[in-house]
Amino acid sequence: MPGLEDLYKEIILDHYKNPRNQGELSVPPAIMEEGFNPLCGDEVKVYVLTDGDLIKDIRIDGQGCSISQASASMMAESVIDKTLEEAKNLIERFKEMMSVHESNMDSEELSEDNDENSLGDLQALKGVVKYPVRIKCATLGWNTFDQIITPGE
Amino acid sequence: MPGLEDLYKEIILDHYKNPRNQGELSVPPAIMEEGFNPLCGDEVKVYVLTDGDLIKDIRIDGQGCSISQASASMMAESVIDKTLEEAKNLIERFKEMMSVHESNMDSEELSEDNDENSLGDLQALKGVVKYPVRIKCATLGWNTFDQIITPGE
Amino acid sequence: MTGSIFESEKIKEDFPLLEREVNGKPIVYLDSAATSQKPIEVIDRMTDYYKQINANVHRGAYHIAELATSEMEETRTKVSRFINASSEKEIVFTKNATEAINLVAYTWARTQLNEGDVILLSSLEHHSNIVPWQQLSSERNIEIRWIPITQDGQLDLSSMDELLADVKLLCVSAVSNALGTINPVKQLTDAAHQVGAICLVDACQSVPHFKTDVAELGADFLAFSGHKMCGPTGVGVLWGRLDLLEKMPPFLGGGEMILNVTSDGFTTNEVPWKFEAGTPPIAEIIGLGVAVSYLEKIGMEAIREHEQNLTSYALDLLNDRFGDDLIIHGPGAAVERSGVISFSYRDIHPHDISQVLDQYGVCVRAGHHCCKPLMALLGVNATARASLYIYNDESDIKVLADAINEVGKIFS
Amino acid sequence: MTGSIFESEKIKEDFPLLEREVNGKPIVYLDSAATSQKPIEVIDRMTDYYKQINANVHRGAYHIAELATSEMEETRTKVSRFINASSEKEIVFTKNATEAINLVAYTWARTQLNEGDVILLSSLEHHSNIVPWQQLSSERNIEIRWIPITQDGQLDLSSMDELLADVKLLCVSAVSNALGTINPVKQLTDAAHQVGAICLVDACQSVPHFKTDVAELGADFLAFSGHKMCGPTGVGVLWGRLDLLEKMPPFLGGGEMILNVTSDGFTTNEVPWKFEAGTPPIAEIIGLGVAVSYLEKIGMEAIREHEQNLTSYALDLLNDRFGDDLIIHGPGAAVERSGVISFSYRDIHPHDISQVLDQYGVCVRAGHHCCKPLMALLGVNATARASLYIYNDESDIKVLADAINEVGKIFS
Ligand SMILES: Cc1ncc(COP(=O)(O)O)c(C=O)c1O
Ligand SMILES: Cc1ncc(COP(=O)(O)O)c(C=O)c1O
Repeated sequence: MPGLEDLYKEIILDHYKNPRNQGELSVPPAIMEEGFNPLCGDEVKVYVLTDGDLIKDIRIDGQGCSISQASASMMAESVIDKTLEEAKNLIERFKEMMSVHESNMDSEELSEDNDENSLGDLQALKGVVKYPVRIKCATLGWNTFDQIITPGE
Repeated sequence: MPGLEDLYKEIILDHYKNPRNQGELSVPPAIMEEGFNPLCGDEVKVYVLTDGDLIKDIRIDGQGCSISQASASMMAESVIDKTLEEAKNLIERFKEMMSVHESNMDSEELSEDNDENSLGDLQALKGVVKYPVRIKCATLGWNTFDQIITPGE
Repeated sequence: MTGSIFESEKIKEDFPLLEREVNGKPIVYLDSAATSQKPIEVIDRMTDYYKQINANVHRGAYHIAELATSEMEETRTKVSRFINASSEKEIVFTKNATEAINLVAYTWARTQLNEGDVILLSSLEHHSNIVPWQQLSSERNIEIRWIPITQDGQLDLSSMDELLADVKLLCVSAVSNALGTINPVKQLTDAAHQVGAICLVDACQSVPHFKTDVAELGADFLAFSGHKMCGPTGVGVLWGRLDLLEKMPPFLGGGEMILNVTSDGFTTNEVPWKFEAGTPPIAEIIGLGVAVSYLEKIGMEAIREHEQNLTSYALDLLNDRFGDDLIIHGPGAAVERSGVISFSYRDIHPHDISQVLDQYGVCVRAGHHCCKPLMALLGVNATARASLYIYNDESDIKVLADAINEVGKIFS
Repeated sequence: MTGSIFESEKIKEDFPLLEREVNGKPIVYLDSAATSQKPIEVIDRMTDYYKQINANVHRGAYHIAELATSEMEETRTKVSRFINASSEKEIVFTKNATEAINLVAYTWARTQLNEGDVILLSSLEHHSNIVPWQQLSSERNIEIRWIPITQDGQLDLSSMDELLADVKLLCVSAVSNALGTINPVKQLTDAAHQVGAICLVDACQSVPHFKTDVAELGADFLAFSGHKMCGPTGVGVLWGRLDLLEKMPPFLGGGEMILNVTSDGFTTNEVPWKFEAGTPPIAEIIGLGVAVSYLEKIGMEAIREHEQNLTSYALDLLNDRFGDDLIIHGPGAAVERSGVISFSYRDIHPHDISQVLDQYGVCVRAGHHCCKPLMALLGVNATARASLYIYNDESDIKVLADAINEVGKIFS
């Protein structure tokens, strides 16, 4: 698999094969949003159950490629039991990582940075920016989740 | 005027400067048709007064370039006092001359042919086929006239 | 076998892009159903156009404007002969096939179809031959009805009689871009004409690969794109029966399409210019003309024979090598299909398949191929699609198969 | 004078077509208002596109498709910066300016305008900014009102207050293609906004020649063509305010412009792709991007300065040499006009003028310049038009003048 190591990391393949928080929640009380990737036909449904400011539960349903599935699974794992504020912050940092900056594209070394803003496991998805078409896969679940917790946008 | 001798022949310039059969006829009894050249904005009005099968009078009005004016003027001169049948025949032969045949385009020598189908003075317009854009100028009056004597087409 | 009638090695040399490498591997381009590569003579002619005769057409009385105009208009004649139209006036140049279909929807259909009328579509249609009709349908309350498909992705004509009731327009692709199915167009247009319907044929996937005769197809309108037939991007063709085109109102308004304009209104130019508002894609039309000559030089029958042989080879190879792991959608036999091979491999997502294939220089498409309703019927979200053209040969298929094998290893 | 700030001799060398001869004479291309010539880097980039990265965009996960997609999308960003748009999402690629204007007519106008509303047009408009509104007007019984012009071809704003009553849409060109008049766009859009109207600016003749800032112009929509600004044929641009674009229904239906399609209907993609149905003019968009960079490299201010100087030189030379025999239509001073010089010479028909000029290698346009209503106001049927661009210099004007002199001899 020469050249694809940055994309198909161990942890991504693991989330793809064993997706966390898969399934549905009953609506209401949960909120559901559907997302489409018009480029490849992928669909994702995100269910979110909040308790006040807290994300009590999140479930992911739908079909997609390894990147979109793994990214959504990793997202679910990262935001459950977090506050809405914390989740929004995470979305922002994730999207930042996924945006095609010169710096992102150029850095041969896609090193995990260790400051307080670290995205933890999510850093594994950083390799996706090298494949611009796949960015939409990686962000599909996130954008859909964002629509739920930042409504009216 | 190197190269333009075939286009701006003496007789054409003469008809342009002294157009024959210019003016209008009262409608009815005459019939009038208007023609446009969408490419250059030229407009021509052709008035025809028939008596049975005979073209008793024809008048040309409108604005146009030397080629369209001269061609219409020469047409008027050629069809007045002719039968509709004869006029239709002339239209056909004129259009034939104006169509871009390989043979027309290639013949360096644009000689007047002297058989019974000779178009007489109209042969002078043969040089126009070398300038495809101007063909529409040369045929504008003819097509408008044709619409009058071949109605419902 | 295919080598004998067809010098594909020599043809490959006509296409500069096929000399490049991708990820250190020679490129194996298998996405011609999306867009074809371009032979050098098409590229060169457009370059020459810009270097020698670039000028706006139709209105210039100077030399290079005359050259540009006549070369553009000669292409119209060439295209009309290529599809056996009865006159070059029946050839309308558009920006792509999508605009060609929309033109019919906005002009012919919006003046002819009303509430209660039915538009019959095949279930194999591309979005470009679906969405324009859905737009009209929701404006006018016109029913859209679908010709169903069989298990193997062919049109199911068993209940055509019921399907045809109140149909005023039939829209069908000659060949499916998603499955490669060759549709029985003539049979469909005959049936549709019997109930007085008009027939629009989406020929995007047939004109580049098969000899096309609009009369034989029984089409009333036919649409296709230049970029899938060795021509440049930015140009498409609508062919329409002259009497229909003449009665249709204009579509886009502007320069070129008028005979006269006053402050009170306008009169339209003659067909086909009536439908060509604004500066046309001049270089692109001229490039398309060269593409048509290129295809004619090889011969459409020879092209079809080559593609059918190669498809047959590919179907056999993939089936033999991957067995039940690999499902090829659509008809089973090469004779029933074009060189489009749409497949699923295990439960690996097509996007991942295509990503790994790219690592081996192999270009295939992954997705719904702009046929979401068809994908829904097939019960898949997406497929991977390899599509062949004149410049492909057996070695390309072997590289594809080897690369698919590598995909399996990663996602085991 | 013009030489000092601007190396027109060097610029000329960038344009291969300007090296050719016509009728044994070096070409003098003075028809850039119809279409501009193309610098070698634009031509080469398109050739390279076809040789290196040609692939359909947006849907391919393979390498060359990614390259094609990102180069196309980078052009969107480049164009948006070039006209100071607030986001690249405001840039819709069309086939030409005419389609861009029609897009607004079919979507924004057909959902927003109704019987009794008024569309205000300037009397200087090109057919492409007239006919789409006449089509709508006759469908909906919408009044079209005209801003009159003064003797010297400038807009007469003396009765704007009355003209603006009930106006919902103002359509005005930034620069007239027939006379070169620079219109007071900002003043017009301010007045129109005061009565709540939306403003569409036809920038075909300004974007190639002047620094353009959509915010400064106060435009809500702006349309222009690639082929007049050193770019290829087959691509145009609609810029629109994001909030307007987002509310507009789609225009052409098909691939690319959808988010989802089922047998029951479709949902549209995001702006701007919502308006880009079918395969886009990929090579052409990329070529346009190179053209934008080329113009930026020279600098739009420098371009304007050069053209204004050259226009001034030309006006003086022609007036001096031909006196009352030659009438130049439009504003008197170069500062009030672009490099478009529309003239009448004695009573010689423009077609004949242009034909004879061609004999001397000089390319000018003869006709109504797609402005028949304006010609009617000027009381002429047609004019001869010489139009300048970056590659023209004083020697071109001298050849023009000498050739006009020859015209006089033939038709004396
Ligand atoms: C002012 C103006 N508007 C509109 C157009 C139409 O542009 P296009 O033919 O590229 O659509 C032109 C050019 O012909 C023009 O000069
Ligand atoms: C069957 C079919 N119809 C229509 C289209 C649309 O063609 P274009 O994108 O060139 O408008 C395509 C290609 O994408 C196609 O394959």
